[in-house]
Amino acid sequence: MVKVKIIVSYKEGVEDPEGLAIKKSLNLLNFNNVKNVTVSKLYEINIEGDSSSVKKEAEEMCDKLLVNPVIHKYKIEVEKI
Amino acid sequence: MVKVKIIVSYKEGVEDPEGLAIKKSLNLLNFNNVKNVTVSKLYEINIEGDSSSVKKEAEEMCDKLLVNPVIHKYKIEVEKI
Amino acid sequence: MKKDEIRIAILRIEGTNCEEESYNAFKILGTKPEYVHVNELSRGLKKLNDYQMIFIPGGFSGGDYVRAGAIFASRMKGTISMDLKKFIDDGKLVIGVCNGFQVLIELGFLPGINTDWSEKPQAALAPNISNRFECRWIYVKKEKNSCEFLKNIDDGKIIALPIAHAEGRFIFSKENEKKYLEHMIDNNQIALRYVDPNGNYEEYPWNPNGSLYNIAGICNENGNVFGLMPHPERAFSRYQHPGFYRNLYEEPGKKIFKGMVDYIVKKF
Amino acid sequence: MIEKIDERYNVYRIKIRSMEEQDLLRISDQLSLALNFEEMLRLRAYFRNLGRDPTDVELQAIGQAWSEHCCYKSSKFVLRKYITGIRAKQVILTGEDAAVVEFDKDHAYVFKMESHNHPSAVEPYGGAATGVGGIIRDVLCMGAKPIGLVDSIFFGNLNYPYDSLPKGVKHPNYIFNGVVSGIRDYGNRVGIPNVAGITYFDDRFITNVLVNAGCIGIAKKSNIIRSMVDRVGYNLVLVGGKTGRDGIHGVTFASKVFKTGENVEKTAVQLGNPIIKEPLIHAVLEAVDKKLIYGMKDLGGGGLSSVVGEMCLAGGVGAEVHLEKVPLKEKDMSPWEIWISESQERMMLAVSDENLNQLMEIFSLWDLEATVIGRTIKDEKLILYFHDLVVMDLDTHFITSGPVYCRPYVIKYPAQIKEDMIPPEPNYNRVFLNLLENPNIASKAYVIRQYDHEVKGNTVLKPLVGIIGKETHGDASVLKPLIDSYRGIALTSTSNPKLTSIDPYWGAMSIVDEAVRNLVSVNASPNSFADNLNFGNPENPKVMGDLYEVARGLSDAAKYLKIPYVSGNVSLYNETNGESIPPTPTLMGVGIVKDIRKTVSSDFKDHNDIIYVINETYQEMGGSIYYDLMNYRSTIVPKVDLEKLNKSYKTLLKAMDKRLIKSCHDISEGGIAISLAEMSIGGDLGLEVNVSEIGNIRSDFKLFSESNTRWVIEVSEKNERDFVKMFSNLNIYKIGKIKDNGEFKIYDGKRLLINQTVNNLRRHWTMFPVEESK
Ligand SMILES: Nc1ncnc2c1ncn2[C@@H]1O[C@H](COP(=O)(O)OP(=O)(O)O)[C@@H](O)[C@H]1O
Ligand SMILES: [Mg+2]
Repeated sequence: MVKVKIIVSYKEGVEDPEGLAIKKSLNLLNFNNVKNVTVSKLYEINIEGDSSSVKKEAEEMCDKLLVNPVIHKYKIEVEKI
Repeated sequence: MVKVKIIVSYKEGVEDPEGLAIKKSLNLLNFNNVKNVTVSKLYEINIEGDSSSVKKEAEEMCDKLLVNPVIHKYKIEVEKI
Repeated sequence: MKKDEIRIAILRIEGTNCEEESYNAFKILGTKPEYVHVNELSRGLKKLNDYQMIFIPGGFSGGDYVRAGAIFASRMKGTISMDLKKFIDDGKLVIGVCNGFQVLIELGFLPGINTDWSEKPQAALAPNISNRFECRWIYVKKEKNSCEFLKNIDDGKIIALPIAHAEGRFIFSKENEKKYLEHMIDNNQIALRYVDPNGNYEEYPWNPNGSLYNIAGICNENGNVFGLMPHPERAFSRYQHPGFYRNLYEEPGKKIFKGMVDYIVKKF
Repeated sequence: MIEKIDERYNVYRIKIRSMEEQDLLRISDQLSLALNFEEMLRLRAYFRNLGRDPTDVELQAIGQAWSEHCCYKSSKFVLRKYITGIRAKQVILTGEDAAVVEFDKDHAYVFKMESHNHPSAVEPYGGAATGVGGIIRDVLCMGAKPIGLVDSIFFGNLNYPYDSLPKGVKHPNYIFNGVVSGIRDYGNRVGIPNVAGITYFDDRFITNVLVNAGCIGIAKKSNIIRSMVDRVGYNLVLVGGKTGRDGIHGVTFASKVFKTGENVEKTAVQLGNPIIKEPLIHAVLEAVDKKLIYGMKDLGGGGLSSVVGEMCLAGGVGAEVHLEKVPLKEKDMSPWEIWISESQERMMLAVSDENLNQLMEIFSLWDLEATVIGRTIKDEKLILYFHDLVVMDLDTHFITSGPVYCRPYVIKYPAQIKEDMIPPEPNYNRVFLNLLENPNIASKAYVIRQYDHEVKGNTVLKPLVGIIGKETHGDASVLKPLIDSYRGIALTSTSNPKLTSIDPYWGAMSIVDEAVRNLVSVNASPNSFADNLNFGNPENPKVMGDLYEVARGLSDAAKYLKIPYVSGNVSLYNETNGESIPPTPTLMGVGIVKDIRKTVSSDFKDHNDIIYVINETYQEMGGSIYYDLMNYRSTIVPKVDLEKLNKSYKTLLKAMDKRLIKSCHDISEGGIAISLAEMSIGGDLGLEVNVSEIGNIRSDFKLFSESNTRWVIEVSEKNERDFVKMFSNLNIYKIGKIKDNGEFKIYDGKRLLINQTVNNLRRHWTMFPVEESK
């Protein structure tokens, strides 16, 4: 069994309304030195099998489901469990 | 300036419909060896100032805005930038 | 082709939830709409080829988890997208409303810049700038465009339609933005743009999601694939329009639906 | 005391027969049964008589069935006395999961409202979402198509200082956003329009948020399905989600008071899964249409235990259930956990052998699980197996024969009449603008727009009405449920904790009055109500006294008007550290619109039309937002004259039927001034009004009094004579005219009390909680 961690975030320059909203809320809560917030999604996927082909498979998952390359970038990490 | 990374995920035993829906979709896309999917949020927060009190501040942010301890667990990392 | 011979497939999977009103709209216009579950297509129980038009209704397909429309699109990628490509190449109509628009973008059938089917999405419908789901009536202006079936509405006409979505901000990647936008303008692919009541291209809330160039609805280069965020099926009868109790007799959605049907009657 | 029955399985025998009295309570605690001493004694006697000890499965089943939540042991008495007895000919069926009331010759509407307070206090997002999910199932399981949602939600003030929060309590801001997102995400995803509700702020809800969710559906009368099975040899088919450890002890949890800092059982919390529910609705309705389902009930509080027990009891049969067949989320669950789990998104169907295959095919198309887990039997017993082991064998009558208490109560007579006098001001511009910004008056667009209120395309009158981009509050929303008929359903929800806490009796009458007003405002005839009674700890006689008085008020009003309470729910123990919520009854009101083409909205329509106020305005400032804002007190709350209410609403409906009324808005929180403002905002039209005639009281009271049974209406000059004639037996007051100059002026005689522009009013009214308009 391996665990694949995929972090999907917005590309530089793509506006992230959730991040902006959270920044605003934090500032209103008197966290005045918060300058910037971004929000990403972290998918943790448990996959049966060995880790050799997993990275490629994860890329395919991003391609087919998890990512829209117009707005997203992603990072994959593989971990044996 | 420091960057605080906060990962908020569901506690063990809290069933997350999003994870379930993604697992189903991946299985239907023929990723048959996907056994489990969880989805967490990763907040990256840039804070002005030094890193000494930042961890405590981040905890307070979780407490006030980002986390409900009944269902969530979280992890904080601080990074100088 | 006679109206009552026109078969329209209203696609659905778990979470599509505007199929009933869309079905009713086509029914009232005298065609033969039919609910078609994606499972029925992938299990071979029904065939796309039997229909003249595919209508992908609004809703929250697959819960809209991951991204709006992503799960529905991925389900189609796995099974029927080749059939869909052929369907489009045959010149038949494919319409996506709201969630359906998101699906067509994710599938790469829209905007279809320099291609009929792009393997990767060329655009995105990103979260609304307000960071909220918004349900409200807005105005769109019909632009000069190549959708034959929008001819019932004059160019430059302003119509009111309702929107209800959390992810409707039409955008391109920064590096392609200028090029693609110009291409779409040159090819008359921009069908509807958000405006204020006077026809000005205004910001929020008139542009309810922050779309690039106030884009509300687009078609492919051939004009037979059409996607829009507003819901014409919720503006079909006079009594759905918020102006009815102010004695306005407007049925903007009906014009859009009727245009599709008239077009099929003429063409096939 | 406890011993394993069988090596292989996690099933225990509890030796209750030989237990000392002090051990009885300990075992109730240890197993989280939430049964009290007398109840445990009764159990011991029962099993002594039976000559054997119970299993843990049996005790858990009884604990669920006897909980406050399931058997209404504290409130049954009050409900029977006041609420459930009101008869009316339109009622088809009550006492099941949701009420069935006649809509037209062939159709019925089906509805209910239910509280989901305790779960929402612990986990606002999931608690509110599952509240919506649960109420949808209640309507669906009657065989009805859900067509509308209502949510009434109560919070502490959003500007409450963080430092004053009790330890472990989340800020109202967090709870508010969580609750609204939960309702939004669930409702929008299942695709049922959310068309009405209440958003209310008061610091007495800081530790105990209230979430009351309502749902209405439409069904052919011939498709109505009972929540029971009375035939032997029918399959019990469990459909929808899998069963997990989530939600275990939810009902006993809802029957306890909170202590802050207490570790909440995480298992009581769920997020809900709308993407199982959405296809479940399609599949169930298809099966209903094909007449494949004989009996149906949703799984809510108490899980399988409640659902199988209640379905059988109602039909006079028993059941055999095989717990190992239940599809599980976690493999190692014990039989008792399976039996009482409250996992969401499940329904129980009773299906004949003959129809079983066809039913299974429908569910398979939608990728939904459907499993036969048992069969009905002749003996009125519930027999549970876990593989080959019998883990429960009990009489259905005993399980469901929970105790009924007649708890002690004291009625708090409103302290002697006491009224502070606010010093008058030269004009009321400042007060007026402050009122417009008051969270209980200000625009709720921030909430309403996050809910899809138009999905399905049947929302004829939306919760926000008026010129596109300038919308104002409507009084009730109108749905057109049938494609080939202009008959409509109007929905509203009302509550007023400020009034009910000063005077529970008159406060309760007032919320009935408001429900009637709201429905009539849109040209709907009030047809039936659901009531939700949210109170503190019933073991406190004062709380019980409030409950009695509220019930009596609700009852007196409805009896006179002949509008029945057909469904509802009671939520008690809304108390933390001894701090109780104010008595908070909420109503969901349903009205019938004879012809939706004659629906009336609240936004002003035309320049120069005439503005009338219907009925008198009194000095009844107790519980008013004006007094609250100024921090003054009065115990004189608005009264209701039922005869006048009855007469006025019927006359108004007649006038609307003749199309004499161009717009109508009831007068409630904030008084006439606020009603006029809302009408101006939505029509983007000004006015010039003089309130000198409307009552013999101070100017500020004329503006801001919340006296009952009043409406503001717009008539054209052309129709004025007919209108006045029609209202000859009531007091009506011509107060002024609509103006298209954008100015908003209210005089009292020669005094100019308010001098504003419509744009400025809109700006203040939409400030909360974020700036909505441009
Ligand atoms: N939580 C909510 N969900 C849906 N609709 C809401 C909610 N809160 C308020 N509304 C709607 O906002 C409008 C104004 O509410 P309110 O001020 O309570 O009405 P009223 O003027 O009758 O007192 C109504 O149409 C009501 O249904
Ligand atoms: Mg009202």
